[in-house]
Amino acid sequence: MTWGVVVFPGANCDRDCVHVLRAVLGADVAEVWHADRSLDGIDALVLPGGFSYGDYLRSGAVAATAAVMPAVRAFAASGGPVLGICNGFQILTEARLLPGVLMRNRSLRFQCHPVWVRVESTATPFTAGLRLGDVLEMPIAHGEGAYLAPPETLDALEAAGRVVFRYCDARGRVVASANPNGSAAAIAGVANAAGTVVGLMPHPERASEALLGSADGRRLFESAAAWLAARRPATSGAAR
Amino acid sequence: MPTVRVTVMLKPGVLDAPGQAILAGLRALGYPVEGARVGKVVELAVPEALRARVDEMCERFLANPLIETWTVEEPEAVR
Amino acid sequence: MPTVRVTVMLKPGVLDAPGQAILAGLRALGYPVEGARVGKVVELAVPEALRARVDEMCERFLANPLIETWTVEEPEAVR
Amino acid sequence: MSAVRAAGAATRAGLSARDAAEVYARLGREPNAVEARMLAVMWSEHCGYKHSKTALRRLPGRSPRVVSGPGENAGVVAIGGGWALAFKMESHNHPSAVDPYNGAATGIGGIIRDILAMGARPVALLDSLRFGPLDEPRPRRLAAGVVAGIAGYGNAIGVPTVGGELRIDPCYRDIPLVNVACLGLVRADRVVTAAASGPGNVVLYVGARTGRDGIGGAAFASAELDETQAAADRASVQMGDPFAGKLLIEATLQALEAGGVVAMQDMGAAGLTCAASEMASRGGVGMTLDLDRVPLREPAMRPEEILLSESQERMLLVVAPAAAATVAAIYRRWGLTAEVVGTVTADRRLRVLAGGRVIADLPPDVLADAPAYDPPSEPPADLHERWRPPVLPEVDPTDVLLRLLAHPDVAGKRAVYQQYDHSVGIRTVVRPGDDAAVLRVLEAPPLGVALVADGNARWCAADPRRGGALVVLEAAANLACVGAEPVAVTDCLNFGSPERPAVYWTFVETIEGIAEACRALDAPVVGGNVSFYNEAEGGRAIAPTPVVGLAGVVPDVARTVPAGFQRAGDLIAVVGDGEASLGASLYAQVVAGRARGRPADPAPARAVAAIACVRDAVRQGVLASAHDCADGGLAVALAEACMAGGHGAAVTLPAGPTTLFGEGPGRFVVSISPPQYGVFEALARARGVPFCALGRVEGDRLRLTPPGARAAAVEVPVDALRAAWTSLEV
Ligand SMILES: Nc1ncnc2c1ncn2[C@@H]1O[C@H](COP(=O)(O)OP(=O)(O)O)[C@@H](O)[C@H]1O
Ligand SMILES: [Mg+2]
Repeated sequence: MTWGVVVFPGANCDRDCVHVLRAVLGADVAEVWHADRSLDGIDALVLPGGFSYGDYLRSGAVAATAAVMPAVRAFAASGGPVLGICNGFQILTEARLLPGVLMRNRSLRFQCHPVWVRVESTATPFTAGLRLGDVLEMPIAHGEGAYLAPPETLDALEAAGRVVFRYCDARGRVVASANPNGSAAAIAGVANAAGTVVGLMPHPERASEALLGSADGRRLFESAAAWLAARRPATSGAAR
Repeated sequence: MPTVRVTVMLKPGVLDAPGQAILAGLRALGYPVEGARVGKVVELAVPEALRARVDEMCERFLANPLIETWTVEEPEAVR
Repeated sequence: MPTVRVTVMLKPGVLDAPGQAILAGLRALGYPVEGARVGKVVELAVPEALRARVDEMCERFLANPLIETWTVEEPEAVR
Repeated sequence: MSAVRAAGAATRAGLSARDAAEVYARLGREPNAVEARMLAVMWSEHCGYKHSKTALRRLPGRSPRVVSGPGENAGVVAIGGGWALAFKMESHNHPSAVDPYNGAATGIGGIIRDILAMGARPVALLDSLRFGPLDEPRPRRLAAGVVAGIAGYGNAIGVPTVGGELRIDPCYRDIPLVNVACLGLVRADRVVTAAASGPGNVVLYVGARTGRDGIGGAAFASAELDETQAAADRASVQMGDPFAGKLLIEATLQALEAGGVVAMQDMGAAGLTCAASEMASRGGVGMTLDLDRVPLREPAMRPEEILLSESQERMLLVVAPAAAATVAAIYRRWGLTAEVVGTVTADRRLRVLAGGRVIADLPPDVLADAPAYDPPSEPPADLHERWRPPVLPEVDPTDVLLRLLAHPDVAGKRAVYQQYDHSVGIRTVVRPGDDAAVLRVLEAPPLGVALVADGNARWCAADPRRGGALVVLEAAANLACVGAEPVAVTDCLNFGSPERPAVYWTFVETIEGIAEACRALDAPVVGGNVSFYNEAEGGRAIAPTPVVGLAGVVPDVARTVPAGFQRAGDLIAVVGDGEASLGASLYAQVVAGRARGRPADPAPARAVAAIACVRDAVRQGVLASAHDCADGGLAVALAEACMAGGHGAAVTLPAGPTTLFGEGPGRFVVSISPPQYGVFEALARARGVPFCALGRVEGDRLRLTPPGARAAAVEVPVDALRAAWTSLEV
């Protein structure tokens, strides 16, 4: 299978994602330029973190207008797995591929430190290989990560099991002190209705090697690889 | 070229953390202000033909309708 | 309580990276806008007694006088 | 007659009468107005190092590892596996005093581009900060703005800020210090020079457009500012755009891959003038620049504005003509401008054209080589008075320990470094909060580099020579704790006016001290920066504040140890017997209100032996934890090891009046699992490094018992230590 990592100008985690997918997972990776209009040959897509286009208006707002985005939309519509990490999550909400918005952290500051999240749904490619209630340690690094959506949207997300990750403490308890940024219902990640498009604020690629303190994040990528392998014959990569 | 001014504010009810911080800051400096709300203003030089589409630009890009409202001011009102 | 609106804009000539980004975004969406400048707006609920000191608040806190200018609009003009 | 005339344009541009006469002597004519402006800026202290370049020659700059030393944009040192690190520190004190956010942000941008100019990918940042008391409004505002500016730029550009320091003293009330360092990685055989060469090669301007940024600052005499605009309307502050900075990194590294780039320099202070003249001067060539081709952000800029603008995110490249189109296309693909603005010439003249006319024509060497001054130097009159041992009141040691932990110089800096993205790049193996940061060299595993920044003005104010050496030794001790050997030193020397004999004497003494310690460590000083005139309006100067950055090599990143105690039952020892002094110590400052007395004798050879011993023990996996004794001495080091590991300790103190709180070089608190103790013992004995068993890791309290006593002199729950230590807010 081939992963695609979209390179938006100003993204700064694209190389990190490529390293993890290529060197740690041993997968094939294609860098997708923001001006490309095709995702032919890509089986799973990552929108990496960073500050796309400087993030000067609202985070992710300009990237959501990039030339590659129609292809991303089509890829998502056809059921291709898409993972938006941090700025990638912000881009997906701005592109309205995921519901809600990411607001300034409650602290009004950029925050960089490890957090724990609890797996709340396994109905996505990225969590299919995990268990409900699994606790993952990954770092956050963002200034605008407070997830917010209208109450009716939040209710609908909960009802449909589309909350994928929730901030928790090391033992998996969702307590106020474990919510780093003021996210509604401690939401750290959500999925689209099909479950194939997932966005989250913590950085799984920064927690994919034990040397860096945690390898929990790697399980998201491994899960998606296994999910794809199960979905289609091994000789995949066919154009969509 | 006419200039329009777009003002984008958070919807009432959405937590305005920057506004709260400004309020606290002003009070700390000894100004007993009662409330503060923060927004963005964007001044656009738009060709006449585009004038009618400014609202659409706000809806699609300059504001996030989920949490923000906007007002568009007429050229005459700016400067 | 009267509300005043403070608009803070970058001085002419100061690098306006946010304005450039907005311009690029609007053009990418197919709006041939010619220029964009971004600023901040702060709506303050100020007791009458404080009205005269809004300029001072801008100078000391709400704006960075090295790179920004500000205008204060009268209560009537707001909404 | 002619000398008087020469003083005209030159002095109007801001040159002193003495420099104006020197210009006349070197040119053999009076400079025109544009030339005079260019000279005035290039001969400013900031660009010209007039008062420091002679003294800086005393620093050792050589080692077999050095690929490129001082003189280039950053030092480059080989680290093995075919890779090299580029390393440099710079100050942005004055801009940060005026506009803390933008001053600090552009400091980060500037130091990153110095590293990029060597062809290296910037991979880590350090920040060393000094402010006045944080309970006062101005220092607080400055601190918050500076930290936000570093975060704002560093986080967005995607270079992690992995370490630094923050110290508070009233002497920085008006003048904060903002020193930032960057480290980059480059293939040892791909290092780029800033020496222009090859007449006929083109000069390519890349990056952001040129605006009026920085004009009105150092560059322009204010009287001549307002021809086009009211002065009040004009910003003299430089604004950074980390987005453009990020594009510049990626585009530049791609351009270097493409080939044909002969030389490169960033446009920082004095902008185009500085880049062009220094590149030409280094290469012994000339250059022709056509200002009409410079990409501008604003209309109607005057030639001297274009020449001296300090707009950010710009670089100047010398490129082989055949490669120019390819290189320019790479920058444009990244959304940046790229324009050919000139050519390299053989005749050693910098010729500037505007509107088809030559408006300046100077030898690049005259611009790039400002005169060196040898100012009067004299020790401060009260030097020996300062060295009288302090008279210290009797105090409760527990109480003092808690006060030391709460002192901003010691207190945990989480409130600061949590605002910095320190994990982007997936290289950060040891994060901020430990003794030194460790980054893996992804390109050559399991190799790593360790980084630390350190400074201590208390010691340097009391005895600059000792202080200079002690600062370097402390930084090296921090590296040893993560198993790193120092291979490159960079420094920022922050002082008052060098025109005062006592300041200049202190400056030179500090350099001697730094040099002595670097020689003992065999670590070359590969670059740095001098910041003079750190004085408030009334003429009160800051304490002499050298800050050093050390980069070290870690052969295997998996073999580092933390600073904190790891397991109950592990044995605790103090390694090294360097002199410890209460003179100029934090203890003296806290209990007596003033840090009197003389700091410890650095005795570098002895300290270096202890440092090497700990480093090797870490590398061999013998130690469970290692932490150096710095501010607050052994007591604070023990407390920090308890807090970091979440364990208590029962310790019997060695004899000696200064052991608990005295400060000195080359002392470490280590913990060792019992089976490894014999191995460590043998290792230390073989090296003749003294060590002393203190006790063991146990429980949840720190207990310190004086030698021979039954009762503990200090007994505090680790939670209470932590409560005192986590007090800092920024
Ligand atoms: N301004 C800062 N920016 C980033 N990290 C910092 C800063 N100040 C302190 N730190 C980090 O906090 C830790 C302790 O700093 P410090 O007390 O100065 O250490 P030491 O006494 O060992 O020199 C180090 O890891 C350091 O890198
Ligand atoms: Mg230390």
